[in-house]
Amino acid sequence: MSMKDTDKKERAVKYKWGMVIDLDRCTGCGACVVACHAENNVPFVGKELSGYGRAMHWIRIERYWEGEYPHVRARFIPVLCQQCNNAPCEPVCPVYASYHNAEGLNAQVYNRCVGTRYCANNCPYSVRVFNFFEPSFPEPLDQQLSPDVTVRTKGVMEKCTFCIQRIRRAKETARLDGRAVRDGEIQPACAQTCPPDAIIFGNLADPKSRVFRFSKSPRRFRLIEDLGTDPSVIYLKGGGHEHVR
Amino acid sequence: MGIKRRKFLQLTGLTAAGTMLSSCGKGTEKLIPFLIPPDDGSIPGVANYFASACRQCPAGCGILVRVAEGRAKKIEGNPLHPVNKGKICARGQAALQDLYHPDRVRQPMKRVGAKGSGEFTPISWDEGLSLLLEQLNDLKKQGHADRLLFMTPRLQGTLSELVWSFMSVYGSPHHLAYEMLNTESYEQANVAVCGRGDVPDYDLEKTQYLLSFGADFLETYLSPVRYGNAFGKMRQSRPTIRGAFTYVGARMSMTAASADRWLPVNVGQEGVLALGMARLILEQGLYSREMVKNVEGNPEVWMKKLSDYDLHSVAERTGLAPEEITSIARDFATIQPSLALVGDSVVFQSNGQDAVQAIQFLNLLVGNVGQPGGLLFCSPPVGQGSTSSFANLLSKVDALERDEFHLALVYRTNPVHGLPSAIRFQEAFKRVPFVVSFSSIMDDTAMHADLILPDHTDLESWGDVVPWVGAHSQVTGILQPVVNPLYDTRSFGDVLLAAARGLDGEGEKVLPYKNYLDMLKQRVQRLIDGSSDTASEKNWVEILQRGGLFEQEEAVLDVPQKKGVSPVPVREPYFEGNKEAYPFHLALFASPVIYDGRNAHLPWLQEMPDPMTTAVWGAWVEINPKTAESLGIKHGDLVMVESTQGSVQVPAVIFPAIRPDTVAIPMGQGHHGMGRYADKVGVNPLGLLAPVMDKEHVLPAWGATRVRLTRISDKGDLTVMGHPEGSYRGELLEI
Amino acid sequence: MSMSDEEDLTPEKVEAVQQDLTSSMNPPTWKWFLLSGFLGLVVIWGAIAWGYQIRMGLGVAGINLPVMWGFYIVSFVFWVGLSHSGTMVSAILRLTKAEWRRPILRGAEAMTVFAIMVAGTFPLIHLGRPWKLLYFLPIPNQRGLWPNFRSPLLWDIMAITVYIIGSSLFLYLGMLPDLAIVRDRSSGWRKKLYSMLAMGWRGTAHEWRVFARASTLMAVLIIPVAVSVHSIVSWDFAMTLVPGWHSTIFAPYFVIGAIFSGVAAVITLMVIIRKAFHLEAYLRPIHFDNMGKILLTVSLLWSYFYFAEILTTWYGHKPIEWEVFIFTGEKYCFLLGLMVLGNSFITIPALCFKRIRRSVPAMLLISLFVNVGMFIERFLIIVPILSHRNVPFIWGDYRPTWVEVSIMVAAFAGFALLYTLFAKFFPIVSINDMLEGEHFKSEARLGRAKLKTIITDE
Amino acid sequence: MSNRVEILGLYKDLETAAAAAEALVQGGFSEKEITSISSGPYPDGVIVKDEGRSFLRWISLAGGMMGAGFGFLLAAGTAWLYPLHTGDKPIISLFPVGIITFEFMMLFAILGTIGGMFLEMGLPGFKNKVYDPGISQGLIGISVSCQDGAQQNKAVEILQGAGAVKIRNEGQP
Repeated sequence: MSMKDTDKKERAVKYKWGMVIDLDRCTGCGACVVACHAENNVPFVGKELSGYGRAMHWIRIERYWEGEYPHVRARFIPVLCQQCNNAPCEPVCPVYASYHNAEGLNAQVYNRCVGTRYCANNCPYSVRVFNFFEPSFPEPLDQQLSPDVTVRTKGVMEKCTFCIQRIRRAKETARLDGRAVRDGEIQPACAQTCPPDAIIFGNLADPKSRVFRFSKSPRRFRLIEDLGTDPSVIYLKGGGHEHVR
Repeated sequence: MGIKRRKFLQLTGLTAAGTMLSSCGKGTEKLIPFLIPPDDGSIPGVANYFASACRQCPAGCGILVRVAEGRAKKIEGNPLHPVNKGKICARGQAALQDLYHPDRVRQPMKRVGAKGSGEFTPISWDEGLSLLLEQLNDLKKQGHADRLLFMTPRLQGTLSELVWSFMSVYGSPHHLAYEMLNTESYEQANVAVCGRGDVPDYDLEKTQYLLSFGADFLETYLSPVRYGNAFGKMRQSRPTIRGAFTYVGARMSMTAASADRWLPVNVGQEGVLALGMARLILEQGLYSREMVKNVEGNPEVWMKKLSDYDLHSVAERTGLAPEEITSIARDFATIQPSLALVGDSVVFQSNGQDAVQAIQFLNLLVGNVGQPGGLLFCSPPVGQGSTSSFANLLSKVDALERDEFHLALVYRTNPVHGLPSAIRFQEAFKRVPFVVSFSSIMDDTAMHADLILPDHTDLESWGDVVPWVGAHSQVTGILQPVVNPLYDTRSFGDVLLAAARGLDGEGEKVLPYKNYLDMLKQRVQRLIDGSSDTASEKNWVEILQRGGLFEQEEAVLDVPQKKGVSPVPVREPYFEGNKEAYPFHLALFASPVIYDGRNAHLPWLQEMPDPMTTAVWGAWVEINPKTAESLGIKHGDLVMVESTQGSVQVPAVIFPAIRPDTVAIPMGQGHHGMGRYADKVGVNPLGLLAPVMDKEHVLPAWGATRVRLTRISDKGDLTVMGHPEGSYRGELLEI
Repeated sequence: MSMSDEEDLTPEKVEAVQQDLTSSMNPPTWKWFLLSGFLGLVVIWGAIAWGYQIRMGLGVAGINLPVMWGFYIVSFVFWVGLSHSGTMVSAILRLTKAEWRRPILRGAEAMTVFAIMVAGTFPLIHLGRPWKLLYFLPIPNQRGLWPNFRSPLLWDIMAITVYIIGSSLFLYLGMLPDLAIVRDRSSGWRKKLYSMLAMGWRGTAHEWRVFARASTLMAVLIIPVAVSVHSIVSWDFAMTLVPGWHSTIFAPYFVIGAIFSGVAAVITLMVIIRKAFHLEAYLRPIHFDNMGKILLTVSLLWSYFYFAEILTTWYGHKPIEWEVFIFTGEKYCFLLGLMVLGNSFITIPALCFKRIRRSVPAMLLISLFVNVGMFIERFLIIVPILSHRNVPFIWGDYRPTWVEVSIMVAAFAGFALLYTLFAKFFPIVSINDMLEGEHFKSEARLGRAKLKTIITDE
Repeated sequence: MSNRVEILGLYKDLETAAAAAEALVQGGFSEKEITSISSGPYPDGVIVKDEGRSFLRWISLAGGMMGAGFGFLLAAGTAWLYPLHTGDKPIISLFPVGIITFEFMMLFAILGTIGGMFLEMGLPGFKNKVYDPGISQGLIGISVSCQDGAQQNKAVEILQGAGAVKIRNEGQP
């Protein structure tokens, strides 16, 4: 197959990346948080800054308490960039640092970002984090930094990318093989590490994909759905007392 | 994970992986066009995956390490590994920072300042080794070979063999493989009930009703990744079945948070609850008749033995409502397969043995032992070293106090931080004239050493790992160096082999290996075919590419062999400190993030919020809101926690899911040393623990201390990621 | 000398008026140097603080997740607000031919220009990477990208640029004949400077007529610009989905708020100018009285808008909006109280009394109170609302740092310095406007009384 | 026009200045040739009459239209040239384009007004036109444009006759 044909074929494939997070499986263990740090060169900031809203986690596990002792419950919900289709963060950026790419991703172009932090204010999920200082990776911790991902400089907004470097890699491989990306071929770091397999990633435009099937679960809901942001992250409701037989 | 990981088996042949990767050098300040590829075959921008094994905790998961340009970039689970199936936990992910920690011991060091001052001077390996040999040989010459104490964690595979051989060659019986979260108690109890002295595997995946008595299997208990994965499947992988999960324990752990139902039982009364349930099951005839036949039991005799455990008194002792007890008893017996787990908060009580036996009896009663979805005792893993007993530890402390040890070698364990001071270990340990540490980081124990001969970190070493559980037969993960050693460190195995060679005596004969790798290869070959040859190069490369030997048999469902089992009454637990002066139980728990403190030096983990409290970078004490209110304590206040043994000052976390008569502190923080990210972060609560024991069985009761709380100030220096009030306002998100 | 003397406008009298009105331009005394030196030092300190922030990163300011905007944006909105009334009041008064406007105009217009300049620096200061400022500008470039005109921030930049240009021209336009006067009264380099600025103005009848036409036209044009500027500033907030910001009332509410704080600031400045340059004869109680009436009106309007805004939140009781509301009330109770007192409960009753409106100290007090209240209002719109956004888990807190406070104080100093310098170089009260008033003044006999009359064009 | 000169007479007050203007008209000078120079404005006709037509508003309007066009092209055109999706907003969004169009319309209208004003005034003019600093001090000047020679003398005569404090010729320092 000639290169041109493969290109055409590749372009014919529609991708719309999405994620399903099954809260009934999620145990709140935090493996995704560290995996994301490692994969995306997310810096750590230390105690003082963490305590003042400057932690850089791209994914965080929110823990909500319900009820009172002894009828108390803790609920975990991993919150990462919801990759909204109607992303409120995008149009407010004056320099197009935040825009929507053709595969439904909410792209953030670090080197265009001037740091108005407008996007962070307009993100209803507050998942955008800002480099308040130059990130520090004391030697030789810097040797761990992934060459596939930029290290962001101070004054720049950043957030979850759905591990776009992995998407790119898989698409390149697929293109060389003259095929579409297979279902399950791409796994963001969080989904890959998740011990209870609570995170499913895939192509929502493909009705045969796992993520598509799970996204139609009756347990589905999306975060603050009434805002109309149309997120690409779909949660499946977790259980509770009511589920015990 | 249904798909095959793309080309991770393209793991290039790596016979000498360690020697291949040479691009770690410094001084790449100029951009040099890439014309001639480097000899090692690494291509910039193209990463290689190397299979290895994780040693961050005893679970022994398999990992894949992504290496680009000679540097380790990312750790992922090995999908072929039967224990973790391609998944890996936060601690496993963070092993990268163990490798690249800025405060590693970069070459051998000799103490120059006062003992414990942490002042060292770098020396060469020659000097370091000769210092070690001098000590060893002097002692031996004087005929005091038994004055050598070797401290390690529970060892596995080749290392276990090596240390055992070394000690026997040298002539000292004093190899202490003890760490605080020991499995000894489980093993003893299992012998009593099931006739098997190993740790069973739990078939969570297939179970339909899970009952955990303080077993935090999703965070620290045995094999969290394995059980985490199985838990996910238990909940949602079966089309019409969602496994139910009830947790019994005084504090809601992360695991308990995933339960459908949390029963805050009185501390130390879990065994009573189990027996009460057993009685109800017997009363209602819901027990497994087949199982009773198997163990030749007599339900009527059992009933009689359980006469004290009527619903009313059990409800009173456990502090639970009778309806709750009946409902879980009925569910446990009728929703099959069911499974009861028992964990550290139950075991480490003065009646822990009784409780474990009671709970295992409960499993037995409804037929959960040796059944799919139940407790599996399989053929014991080959190469799992043994652990020392608590009694052994105590006798070692006595010996230390009598100055019976002149030389101590410490490998991969940090007893100065990790043992409760009430057993007097720390004081006694300071009396050892010469301490050699093999730590790759300047941890609390290394600070007290006279000589440090730094080991490689896991990602630079050869080694083998035998998983604790879940290895139904011969599963051995192989560690291989994925990068060149960063510093002038040496593999502990090689150092010990060199030491053995340098001994005056037969060291050479017993340990005739060229090097540690040689020894490892021979062992692997032995595992494959029992021969004593070195593994052939081809086999070896295949094993390395896979990440180890995974010859998984179908789980052998051993039905318990022990006959004449009968329920044993649960003794009343004893607690140190009287109720008036010390009104609260102290529940210490292994941190889901840094376990017992061995991972505290990794900044990713320090910055990863504790799942329940969302606290980062420190320790805290969890207090029920009602209790806190009555003591005038607010979120973040500095609180003094006092026991009969000592006191610590620690910030308060108002924790709605803990019994009002209990407070909890995580283990693992409060290091002195261990690098910049752990040093003096948080407090170490082990100093609070009273030396309570189950005297009958000589087992520790770490959960038997009572404490009191005093508010000191509002400056607790607590950092939580979740807003204290916002954490109660989940309804705003409509989740 | 007093303007109320009922003589004809003789050269002597003109001379006297000019003397009075250019008194601020007399050679500086040591006091002036002391004042400007001090202000200059404060500005330099602010610049150092900013330099430190650029060097270290924005982390030296108190912003965080979720409060991504703090004192800088509060200051920005505050200064844009101040800049409002200058030009707007001046334009409206010109158009309505309010005779008492004459001594106020110049000061108000100058305030606009300097306040908007100060305001304009804040978005720059608040940027994470201010050295990438060029990315904002629609300049063809190798990046092949343009700024995003869908972003309210870009509307902001455009509107503020237009407003800076427009209000500067408006100020200059009004000053043109005065520049000719000072040209004729000065010598040396100053004469050259003023000659350049006066552009050869002579004062022919034709020039005066064109000038009058242009002034009216500019007044007409500048009002919509002013309204648009503050509307757009409000849309920076209202265009978001942030509960508490996303509100249709924001644009008019902000415009009124801006006029409110602006009018108060004009009053404050009137008091200061009057005292500093001994212009008691020109800025008389009548001026304070009239400004007081305007302030009263605007205060009533502001209170009305505030009430409408609160009422809808309270009645609608949408959980997250209500949460923000309650949080503000609890955590910022004191500030909230101060704001409501300053903006409504003290101002409105007090300004109903003519005696208070005519009392200079009382007006100073009230105007300061209003501006403190309006500063708090901006703070309360930005900080508490950002503190408690949709996701309760990351609710947070905001504590301004020394860097932010320094820069904020430096902004006040910078404004004062610019104003001081302006007054030193240019007539701070419009001479030609004053003289025009005199020219048009006449007296008429009505019965037994002699009444002042004003001749108008129509 | 090269041989036309301007002659300026300075008067102490409005009445004498007005009388001088009146005298000039009586003396045969047209209103067009006479103008007043003063430091303050006087309503038209008080001293002299200015009969020129003004195009100022039209210039402003033209500026505004140009600005609107420019603003529209900038906002809509660049968005169209570089179509990047943001949120659910169309590439060429009506409201933002409207706002930018409005701002530029106002800017150009303002610039047009100021520019137009100077154009109509004939400024900037730094050539030595007849002027006297005394005007700034309250004197009112009546200037008349006349031919060399006889007409010039006549003008001087009339101006002087009306009680001028001073007479100045064009070019006189």
